[in-house]
Amino acid sequence: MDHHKASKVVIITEKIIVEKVAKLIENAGARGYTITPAGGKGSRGVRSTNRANVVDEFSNVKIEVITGSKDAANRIADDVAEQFFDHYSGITYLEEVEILRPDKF
Amino acid sequence: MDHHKASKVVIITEKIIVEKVAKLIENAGARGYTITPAGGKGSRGVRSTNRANVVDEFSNVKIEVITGSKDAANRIADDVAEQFFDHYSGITYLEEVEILRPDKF
Amino acid sequence: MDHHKASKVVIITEKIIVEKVAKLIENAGARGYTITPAGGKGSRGVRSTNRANVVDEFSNVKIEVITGSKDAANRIADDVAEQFFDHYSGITYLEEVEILRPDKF
Amino acid sequence: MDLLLDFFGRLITQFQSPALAFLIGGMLLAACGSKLQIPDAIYKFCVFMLLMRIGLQGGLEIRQADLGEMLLPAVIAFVVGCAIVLVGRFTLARLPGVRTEDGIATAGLFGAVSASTLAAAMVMLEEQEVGFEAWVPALYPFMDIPALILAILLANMYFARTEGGKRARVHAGAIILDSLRGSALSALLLGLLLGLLTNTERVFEGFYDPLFRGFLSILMLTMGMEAWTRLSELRRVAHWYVVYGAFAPLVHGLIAFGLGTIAHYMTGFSPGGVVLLAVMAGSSSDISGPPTLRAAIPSANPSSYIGASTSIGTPVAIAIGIPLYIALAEAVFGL
Amino acid sequence: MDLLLDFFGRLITQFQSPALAFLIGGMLLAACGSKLQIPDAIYKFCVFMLLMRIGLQGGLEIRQADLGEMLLPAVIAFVVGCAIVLVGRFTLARLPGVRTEDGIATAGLFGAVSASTLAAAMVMLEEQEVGFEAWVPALYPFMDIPALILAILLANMYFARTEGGKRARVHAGAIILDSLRGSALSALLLGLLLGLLTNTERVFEGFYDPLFRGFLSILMLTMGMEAWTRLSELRRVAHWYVVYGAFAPLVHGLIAFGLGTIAHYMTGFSPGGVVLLAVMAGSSSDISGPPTLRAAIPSANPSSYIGASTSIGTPVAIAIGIPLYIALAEAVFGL
Amino acid sequence: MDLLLDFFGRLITQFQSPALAFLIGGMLLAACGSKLQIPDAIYKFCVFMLLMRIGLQGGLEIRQADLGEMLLPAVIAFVVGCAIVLVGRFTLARLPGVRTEDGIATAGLFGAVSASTLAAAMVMLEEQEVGFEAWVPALYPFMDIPALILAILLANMYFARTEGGKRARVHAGAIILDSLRGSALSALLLGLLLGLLTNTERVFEGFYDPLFRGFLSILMLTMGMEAWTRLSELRRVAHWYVVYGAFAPLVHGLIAFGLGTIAHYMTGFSPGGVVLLAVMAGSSSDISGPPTLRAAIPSANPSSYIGASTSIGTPVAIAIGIPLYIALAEAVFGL
Ligand SMILES: Nc1ncnc2c1ncn2[C@@H]1O[C@H](COP(=O)(O)O)[C@@H](O)[C@H]1O
Ligand SMILES: Nc1ncnc2c1ncn2[C@@H]1O[C@H](COP(=O)(O)O)[C@@H](O)[C@H]1O
Ligand SMILES: Nc1ncnc2c1ncn2[C@@H]1O[C@H](COP(=O)(O)O)[C@@H](O)[C@H]1O
Ligand code: NA
Ligand code: NA
Ligand code: NA
Repeated sequence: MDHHKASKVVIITEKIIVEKVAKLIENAGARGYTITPAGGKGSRGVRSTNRANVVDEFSNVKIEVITGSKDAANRIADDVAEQFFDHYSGITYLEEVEILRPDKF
Repeated sequence: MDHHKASKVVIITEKIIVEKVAKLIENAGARGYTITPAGGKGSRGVRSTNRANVVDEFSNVKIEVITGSKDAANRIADDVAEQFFDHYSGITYLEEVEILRPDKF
Repeated sequence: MDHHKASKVVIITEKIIVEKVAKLIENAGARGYTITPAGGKGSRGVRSTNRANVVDEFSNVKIEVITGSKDAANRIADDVAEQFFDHYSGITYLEEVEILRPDKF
Repeated sequence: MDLLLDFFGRLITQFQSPALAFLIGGMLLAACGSKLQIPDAIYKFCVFMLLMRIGLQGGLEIRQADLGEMLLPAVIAFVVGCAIVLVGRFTLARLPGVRTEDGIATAGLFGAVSASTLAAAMVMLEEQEVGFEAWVPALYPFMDIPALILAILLANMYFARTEGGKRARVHAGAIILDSLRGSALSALLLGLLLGLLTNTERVFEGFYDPLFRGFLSILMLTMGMEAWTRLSELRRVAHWYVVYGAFAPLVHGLIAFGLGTIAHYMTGFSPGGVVLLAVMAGSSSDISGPPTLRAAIPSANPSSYIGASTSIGTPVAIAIGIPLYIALAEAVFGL
Repeated sequence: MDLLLDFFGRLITQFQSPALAFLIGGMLLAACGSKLQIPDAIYKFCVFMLLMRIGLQGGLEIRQADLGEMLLPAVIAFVVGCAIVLVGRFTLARLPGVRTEDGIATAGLFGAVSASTLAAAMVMLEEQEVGFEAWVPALYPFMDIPALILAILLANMYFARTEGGKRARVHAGAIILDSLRGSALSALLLGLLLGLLTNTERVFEGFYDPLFRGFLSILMLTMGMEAWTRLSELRRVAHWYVVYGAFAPLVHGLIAFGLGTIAHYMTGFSPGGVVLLAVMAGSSSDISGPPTLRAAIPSANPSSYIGASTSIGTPVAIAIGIPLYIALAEAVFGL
Repeated sequence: MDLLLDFFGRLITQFQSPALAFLIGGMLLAACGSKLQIPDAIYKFCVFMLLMRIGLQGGLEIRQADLGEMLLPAVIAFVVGCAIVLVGRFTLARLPGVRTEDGIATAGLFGAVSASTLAAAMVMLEEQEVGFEAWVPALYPFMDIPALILAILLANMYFARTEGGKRARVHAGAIILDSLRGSALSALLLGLLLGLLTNTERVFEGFYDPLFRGFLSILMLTMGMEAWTRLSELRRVAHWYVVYGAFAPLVHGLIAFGLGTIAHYMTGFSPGGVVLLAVMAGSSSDISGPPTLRAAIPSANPSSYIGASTSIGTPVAIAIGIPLYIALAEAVFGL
């Protein structure tokens, strides 16, 4: 099969805003996303994944979006950072990937 | 240490076929793989990771394979897509990585 | 927003040494890291993520570190491999990523 | 007329049973958008508790049972399981808009048995103090496994015909093994074995039995939430699945009730046993059936069969089927 | 003098209550660096069990209750919830070093109600055989929801003034719905409904009720561990949060106790009811409050309000507040 | 001869105990390839319930106990723990094909104590109505911690000699703290403390005690599945581990039984206490031992010591050891 360049946006942020971020991603035209549970440490302290969090909503998720359009990828990364990262902790970055079926992304 | 180029194949698909995919990966000659729980949304609807799924087998996993051979990586991606993605939901993509111990992969 | 090159170090290893690895990462000057639960298979056998492990401490984690300094990234990868991978199972690799806010990493 | 009134009176009392109440409560919660979630580990634990309890009880009581009596009901269970699949194959699977393999998989799922539905029926019978033979829950695999195998066989026959190619062999042995190894059947069978062979009375009486009702209520709640949540999947498939999901459980249940009644008059099969046989027939598999079918008929669309079963079939089988058969039994056998 | 001695005597007996013991035990474990962890699924299950039990009991008993009596206490609950937020807005939120929005969010959390604290108080009243009206737990939302809404409203008024911009509208309806859909309130309300309308006595008496104390003990342990673990977050915020966390619960509780006592003399509100009203006022929301505030006042720093509540407010509300109100009730109403 | 027959009669009765039955059932399930899984959260919860129950019971009963009596058995526990490690060091660790550090780690694990095995033995003694002193479970750390420390010490002495380098200091204090902080010991000790100091009778009698057997049965099932699943790891290590895993538990248990019997005649140590001492000696640590050893002797191969313990040692210690010591006690002390 032929392989094609595409972009991956990764967003690591608080679980509590996952639905809002998902909406933002869909509005940017991406066709899908993948969510993984995550914990970690950043400028705002340690978060854990499987301790009994009395306030469990605050643990992290990692959201990955593959998209064929570098523009859409940039827009998602920029928008997420602008809209959410003043008040919620989180980071975002981009990677280059190779995909098989360009029509799918 | 010296660093060497290698390929990473990522497969995001349904948990139910994880053993078959693992076998395919091993047959392609890869020396290992890593599995992470995942949920997500694609062309075939939303899947969740930690709701009480009465049919839990259908949640997703993310499988990553590092291999020193670009050929093996391509073959894994192609074969998985061909053999499984007609009937099971899933995506696959490739990335370039740098490894330390080329003999290990 | 402007985008900048940065490095991502990925470490997949046993959960039992996660705290030591985290300390090593912080000492290398990285500003944060993200941890994901993982299972997998490598040269030392299969590990599972959510079986009732009587010895659960031995399941895997995937640790990702984004850092603006390629040097720090190399150092983390080398040090982890040297200090831990004789006695604990694990792999490490590097990727290139693009970040938005270089001051954060 | 009087009989009918009496029947409806009994039917209505059944509706206040806690098992139904929690099932409907779960649907209500999901419908209102509640964020309450039962963790997956707890759901799995509830299923384990129920199956272990059913198994242990069967095992403990089977010691005194005359297993010869089990023969006719086991044959009926087998026949009903196969009949359900065949009927589905030649009705549902032939309807316009229904892909044949989807229809066959759906029929297979409705032929197979739900352990949770069975547990709910056992609690309701105990509440009404309607007895049944100790070995009745052990009829489960006699209906469940043949239904799944037959569905997979029919799907392969269909593929062989349409694709003209060589017919893929169905490994019945492999499917039987796979079913027995599934978490539902293996917990049930282990319970039977332990109850039969070891001194498990105290742990049964002090733990599995008293906690049974409670865990069932949580399980019903979860199933109710799941039923509502998955309703949306049905929107993407043909309307016939909704019709099938609504009527098939009751038709299947009544067929089994009829055959069970014959066994009652022939060999003294208990009224409670007849009800449980009908419940098994009316139920559709929720734990091990779906993955088995998914693996064996990968081209069938899971949204169709899981939607029809989880969102329509199971609520109907529990909320209408169980009360119906109990009320019928009371009317027919004069309990 | 004698009265005072008597009062302290009673107070000290309360401290040996298992709920407190497990709470303090949890803090001790965390303080000693123990690696013991209660899995999240078990924590969620404990919360579910408690709320379902409280709801079911309320529902079962409310059948015979005279709901007219509920009016005055409900009004008091509403007034107290709002008063707590207003007081916090004009004291804590104006202190030097306290960001106004953080102070408002903290006041909102302390005005809202903790189901776990309520459950602990119910167990302790039962141990002392102090009765209360069946509908008292149903006062929960009358205090909880207004407090959260008022805090969000005040925060938006503050932003409108300072940022000069147009005032963001507060969608009270959306917040009410969001609260009712939260896992805590929806489990409680479902329990109430099921208890009221269906035959859930047996599952209540055989499962939810007997296991209540046990699951509460595990919940208290978890909350104790959490309280200690989060203490470190307080280091990063103003000291005033520690002061507020230590005193506000008791002040709030005593205000509610006072108003409840008036209701006692006016309409015969039970002493146990007065205690529970005080406990609700003194508690701060631990399950649904934090995410609601986080979503509605995103600029408020969660370390401040969650730290103040989880690490200081809740331990004080449980370990000092509950024994205090019970001892007070014994002294005042001569139990 | 008669005595021997009598002894085997008693031994056989023990085998029907539910704890053993579930252990063997778990192995059977895994051997048959069953897909049944006990979620990790449930496994952790079972462990917590058992340890809390053992601790609370000890704490509640210790109030009346004469702790002076505990001295001799505690010394024996200490001596046995160290002796097991020393014997392992100079037998197993010297065998051909066994890496010295692997052998030492294995000896350390077998010297340490398994709380689950202890719990199983307590249930079986209660079934037989064999009494023991309330403080017996508190002997656990007196055997467990010295064994782990000594093993780590011996490993470091070995490294110092072979690598010629400077001897790494063993921080005994750090290891003791680490052991006490482990989830097993800290739950046990917290339970002891709560039982001793607070009014936990009701929650003990209404929750932890009655559910004890049930959760133990689930724990045994899980351990059985784990034992079978890990058998494959043993294939990669020397056969000597299988031999050690099969015989060491019984040898260790019998040594402790002997010393316990001496204490019985000297200070009246109860027969049940002697059995539990033997069980502790025969057991190998499953919860906190492995991570402690892994961290402190990182070059030791975990497949060897965990394989030997989980797959062979623990099943032998439970399924053969416990019945053996009870039957022995009945024969020796004429129960
Ligand atoms: N340098 C980094 N590398 C990898 N992950 C990071 C890094 N910095 C932050 N994170 C992740 O992003 C989350 C939020 O970061 P922050 O907003 O800085 O608290 C953290 O909990 C980590 O999971
Ligand atoms: N564009 C995308 N970016 C990231 N993950 C995706 C994307 N599309 C699909 N996925 C993941 O792949 C799974 C299967 O996709 P699908 O087969 O399209 O339903 C989804 O559940 C997602 O986890
Ligand atoms: N080639 C590979 N690709 C991806 N992950 C790997 C690979 N090899 C090893 N791993 C991961 O690293 C862990 C430790 O590997 P090992 O030390 O080889 O046993 C495994 O459990 C896998 O999760
Ligand atoms: Na059926
Ligand atoms: Na309050
Ligand atoms: Na031992």
